[in-house]
Amino acid sequence: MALYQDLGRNLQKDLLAKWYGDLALANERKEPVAYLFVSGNVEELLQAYGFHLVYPEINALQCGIKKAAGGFIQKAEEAGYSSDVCGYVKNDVGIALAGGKWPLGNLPKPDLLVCTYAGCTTYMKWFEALAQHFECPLFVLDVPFVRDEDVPAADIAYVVTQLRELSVLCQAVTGRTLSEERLRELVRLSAEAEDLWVRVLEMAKRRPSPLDGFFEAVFFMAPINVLRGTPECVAYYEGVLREMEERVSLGIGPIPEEKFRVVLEGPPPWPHFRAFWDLFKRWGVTCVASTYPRVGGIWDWGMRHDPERPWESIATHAMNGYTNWNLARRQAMMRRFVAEYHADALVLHSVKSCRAFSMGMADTRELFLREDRLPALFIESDLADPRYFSEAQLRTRVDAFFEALEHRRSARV
Amino acid sequence: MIVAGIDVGSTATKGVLLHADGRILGRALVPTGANVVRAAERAFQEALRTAGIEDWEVCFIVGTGYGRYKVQFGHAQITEISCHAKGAQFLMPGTRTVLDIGGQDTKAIKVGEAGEVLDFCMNDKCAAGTGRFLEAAAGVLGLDLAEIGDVSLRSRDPLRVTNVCTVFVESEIVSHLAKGRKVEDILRGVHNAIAARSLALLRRVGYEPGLAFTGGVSRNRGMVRALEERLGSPVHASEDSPFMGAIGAALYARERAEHAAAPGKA
Amino acid sequence: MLIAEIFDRCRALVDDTDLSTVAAWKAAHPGAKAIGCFPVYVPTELVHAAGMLPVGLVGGGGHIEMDHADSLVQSFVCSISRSTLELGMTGRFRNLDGLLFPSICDVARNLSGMCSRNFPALWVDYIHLPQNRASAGVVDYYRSELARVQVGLDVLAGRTTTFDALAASIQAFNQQRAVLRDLHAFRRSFPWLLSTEELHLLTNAGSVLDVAEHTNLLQETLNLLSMRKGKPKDRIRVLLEGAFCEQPPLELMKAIEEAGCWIVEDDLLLGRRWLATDVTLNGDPLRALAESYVRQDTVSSVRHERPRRRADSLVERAREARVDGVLLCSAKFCEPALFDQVLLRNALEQAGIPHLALEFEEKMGVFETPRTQVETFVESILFA
Amino acid sequence: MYHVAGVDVGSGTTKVVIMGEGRRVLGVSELRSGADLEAAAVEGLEKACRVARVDHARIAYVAATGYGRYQVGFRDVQITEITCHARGAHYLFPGTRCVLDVGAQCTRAINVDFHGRVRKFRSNDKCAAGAGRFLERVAKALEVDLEQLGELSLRSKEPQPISSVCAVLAESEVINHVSQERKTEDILNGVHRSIVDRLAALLRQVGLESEVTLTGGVARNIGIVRLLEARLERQVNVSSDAPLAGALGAAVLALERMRKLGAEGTHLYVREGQA
Ligand SMILES: Nc1ncnc2c1ncn2[C@@H]1O[C@H](COP(=O)(O)OP(=O)(O)O)[C@@H](O)[C@H]1O
Ligand SMILES: Nc1ncnc2c1ncn2[C@@H]1O[C@H](COP(=O)(O)OP(=O)(O)O)[C@@H](O)[C@H]1O
Ligand code: SF4
Ligand code: SF4
Ligand code: SF4
Repeated sequence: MALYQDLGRNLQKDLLAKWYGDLALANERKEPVAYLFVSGNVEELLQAYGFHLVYPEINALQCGIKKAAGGFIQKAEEAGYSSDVCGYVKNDVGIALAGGKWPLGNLPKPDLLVCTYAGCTTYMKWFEALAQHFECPLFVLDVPFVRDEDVPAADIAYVVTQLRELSVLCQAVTGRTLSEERLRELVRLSAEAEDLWVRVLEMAKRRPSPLDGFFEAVFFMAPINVLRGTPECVAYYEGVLREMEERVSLGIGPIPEEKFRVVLEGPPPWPHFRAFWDLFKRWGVTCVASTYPRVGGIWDWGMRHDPERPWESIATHAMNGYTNWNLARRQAMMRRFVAEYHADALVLHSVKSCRAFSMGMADTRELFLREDRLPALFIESDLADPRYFSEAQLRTRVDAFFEALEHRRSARV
Repeated sequence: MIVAGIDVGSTATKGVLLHADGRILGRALVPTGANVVRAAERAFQEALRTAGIEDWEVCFIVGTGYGRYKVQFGHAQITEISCHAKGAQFLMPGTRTVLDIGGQDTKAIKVGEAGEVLDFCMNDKCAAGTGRFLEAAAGVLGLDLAEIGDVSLRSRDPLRVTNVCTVFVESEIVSHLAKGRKVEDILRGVHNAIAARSLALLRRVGYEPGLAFTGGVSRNRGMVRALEERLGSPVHASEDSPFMGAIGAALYARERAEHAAAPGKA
Repeated sequence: MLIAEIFDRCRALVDDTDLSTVAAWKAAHPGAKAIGCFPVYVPTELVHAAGMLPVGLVGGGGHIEMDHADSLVQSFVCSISRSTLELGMTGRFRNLDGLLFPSICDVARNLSGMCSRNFPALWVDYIHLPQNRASAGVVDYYRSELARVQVGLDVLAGRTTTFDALAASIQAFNQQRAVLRDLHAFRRSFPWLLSTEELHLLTNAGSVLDVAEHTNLLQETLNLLSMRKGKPKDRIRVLLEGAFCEQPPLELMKAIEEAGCWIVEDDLLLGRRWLATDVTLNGDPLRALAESYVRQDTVSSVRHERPRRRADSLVERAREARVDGVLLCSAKFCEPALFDQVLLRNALEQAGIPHLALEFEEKMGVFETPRTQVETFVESILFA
Repeated sequence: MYHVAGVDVGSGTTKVVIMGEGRRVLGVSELRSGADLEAAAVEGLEKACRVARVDHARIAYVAATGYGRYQVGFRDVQITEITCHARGAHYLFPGTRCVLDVGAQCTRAINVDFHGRVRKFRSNDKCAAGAGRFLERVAKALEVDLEQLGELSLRSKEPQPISSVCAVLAESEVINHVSQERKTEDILNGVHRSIVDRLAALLRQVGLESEVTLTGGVARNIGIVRLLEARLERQVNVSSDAPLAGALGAAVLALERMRKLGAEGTHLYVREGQA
């Protein structure tokens, strides 16, 4: 009997709904609100000060799924934003211009903006725009770029110094003082959730895979990115893990019959998520691993929050998001995925909005094709702007790619 | 045994009838127009007529092209990418790379010895530098699509055309005309610009000499020359090139039909 | 030298995408190396101190055919990233030994990675320019970053850079910055004696010349300029903002001036005059450099700043230069500049300064559209 | 008594307006520009003179505008089409504060002051420009007359969205809708909506103020007019002379120039070489 079926999907929705519900009331209750980014976020520190957290990226993503992005983007373009800049930003600015009214009710105004420069430089521009709009303090946490395995001690020290400074600012904004004890507890819970999350992701190493490491993982990743440090988050991943184990025992997977296993690089086109997934489902494709669920943080190879070193581990985490890694390390990561998750091909989804992801993708494609002899499919659309999605064009590309893979496979047999 | 391939493109719909022994019995090309379903039927009927064959004689039909799912009388659908590769390797053995320039997209395909697709790339979401671009250019210059290629070959001093956006090419051309540039030089510039874009795609799949040029634009001799100059190696285009998608589809139809007829297989 | 000869020489230097000037320099300095530096700001002092030639990478300037790079860079990315790759892929970096990229945007960041992979013979590094200038740790951090780069350069050069050598290099660049400041001041006062096109050629020649030689060339020009004759024309004074990284074609600058403007203030090739004041030396030159970067005043779209300050600074510069209007002129697809357009436009609006937004590409060939826009802009100011 | 001419040499059509001292329009002409822009301007002027029953030689001042303004050899001054459209719209509707000029290739939003002078403008030099040309193509693809496009689009009950920003790809979306047997009017409505979205965005960028006037050839398309009105929640001025706005504006500016020269005592009534 299936006890846990769809727990991962449904519980995640409930958690987010509750979280958004709390947010809507934050201003009224005069509780402090901070906006921050997903990539390498420092939510443990902010939670320790009792901030409600708003993630504009997640808001943009939700608008995308709910097919509300177009209107907000249009609004921002009417305010002068170029059609060539990141759609996430425009979506979010559009919401701000609409006074915070959006499909999920009302967004509270921020008391503090915390920008981690790690995800992309666009982050900086984004929060500068919001700081102007909301006239509230903006803290830019300058996160050095990660080039090698070993992050220089000076880099970590610099981030820790800034975190301490941020802490002072939080104190000023909230009028509360920090309890190191509480911070350690938050960090401990984060680490626990991180362990479980990695176990969930690694379930996809099985053949057939019980989960889709992209199309499902991008939903399952929500709590680890936005609710880390809470007992609910830990409980959630325990549940998901059980669901996956149950799927294995019942022989269920994300698709009826797994024919191809791929690694996917790039973000999903949120406004056309279903249609996009269907293009692959029709061919029996499971994405066994993908880079997008690692934008928040990369835990696959041991990086954890650490209650023994709360500040240093928060700092290390801040640097450890996918888009803050250099290209060579990212490519190495995809290589590892291909090997460890037994993938047949690499799919690269280039999106117009996000140069942080897309610039260099053609190079990655070439690397895999020429050096690794791994088939690689290159497709383009956008993660936020519904106007850049052409189903007919994408379908031709996806179909042709798997036709060829199928052909090659049957020729080999 | 006779099979058929129908290639429903964004601009033109092509139909080809193929005999089991590999002979092409009939071909047809009709504008796709607004009614895609009807275009597919018309291309099929027209091909039957040129071959003098009745429709019941055709045992397997494969639809391809962007309107492949609209070939309602077809038995299977295969993308035009697979079909162009298949057709090119069949008619021009030794082909390593295929360049298909159609009405609104351009594809570079790397092909294996059996006509299988090893890798491919298409122009991005932007329609710049496709057949439609040439149509627009011909339109502003008041020339026929069929003659612009030849006119471009007369150029001594080709222009540098920088904007390959189909929407803007018109104003760019008008401004060059206004500056007194020769029509052939402008056209040559336009052809060179498309050749450059195509080359970028070819490089993505890893270009090797042995290029089969297919799709409607392969009729354009100016384009063939511009590509040859840019690549520094010969480009193969023939009468059949514009029909390559349909030919490939027919070849797939033949495979399927033989497969189905083979003893011991359902 | 006649002034016309100087401009011809500069033009030849700027058009030389094969970097033969660099080859000549290397021939004259056996064993010495050359490092390509991507705009906007790279601490060229470090390169110079290591006995190397810092070479400014300013894209292809519209002169080169795009043959390879289009296959690696999508159409929604700025041209300079594409042309930089093209230069490398067509062997034009053969006279370079390394590349340095500043952390200015996501494109530059990933471009550095693409260059590492595609040009394995080159040493490639990406410098993290700190964005939190308010932090107490920022100078220490940036000093450590500079030291890291210095070590990389030293390994490449096979020698150790002394503090004295670095101090001397800093002096040399201080002098260059001073003349550049003088030239800009001159143009601001007498735009009819020094066009923006000419000023750009002069500045850009520094991309391939040794700093001392360039400084001399600029100084000589400055002396000659005062003897130049010309008559002011009835044109409006404008400030051009947004072209700090990819450079607009010279023809565009010309078209803008011909359409009835004097560009009297700009952020073209901003990286060359990034440090607005001289670097003050005392003791540790690495720290001095780090401190100048953190403390000096360049306001730019690729550097975090309180948004209000960036907007105010533009308005202030516009007022100081007594301009009639501002051209927000950014490279197509350049996100840092495009995002700032909104901010700057609103500020100019509030300040009542007329403004016009333009986009350019390295490789544009037809200037009708921008010209019409600028003409209208001029008409709207002159006939107001 | 003297007359002036405004000559608007567009990429598609050339328009000429002859105006008398009292800002009265005496004659107009409209013809295809073709490849030789100078010839089109000459022919247009002759035609307009004939209509106005004015002798060539009596034209005291010529202001040329439009894309081919530098090709008009007999001009006294060239002024950009943006300045002229603003002035022309103001001539037609003195209360106007916003002008939207939608031609074949170019779309521009202009914010004008009380006197019809340009305060701010934006033109779309981006992809998918050419609203007019795009409509022509769609008309052809759907086998509908250009003149009927607007009318038909207004009958739609179920608009079909067109999402692509590229005119070429939008066209294939149109075809796609057709193949799914969507009604022509619904597709057309979608097409018009996508254009109107862009127009509205452009207008908002220059500051949407009370009275909006639509000029350029696309003003003839009633579908665009109505949808724009709905989108902006206000009435939009449209005149049957809207496509002439550029030439009208040029003529008005020519008159102003004459008046100024007259005041300065410069005698210009007889043009050089024609005395
Ligand atoms: N006679 C011709 N001479 C040169 N080019 C032609 C000719 N006929 C068609 N073309 C070109 O072929 C293109 C259509 O190619 P095709 O492969 O049929 O497109 P699709 O498959 O997308 O319908 C047209 O856009 C046009 O540029
Ligand atoms: N009778 C008409 N009904 C609807 N639209 C029309 C009509 N005549 C012209 N148009 C539209 O006007 C456009 C031409 O506008 P115009 O202002 O003359 O262009 P330009 O000045 O750029 O040459 C055409 O592309 C067409 O879409
Ligand atoms: S550029 Fe990419 S990483 Fe940055 S905000 Fe936009 S979508 Fe996110
Ligand atoms: S032009 Fe802009 S986007 Fe391109 S590299 Fe420079 S700063 Fe980055
Ligand atoms: S309008 Fe031009 S540039 Fe834009 S997507 Fe279409 S073809 Fe490309």
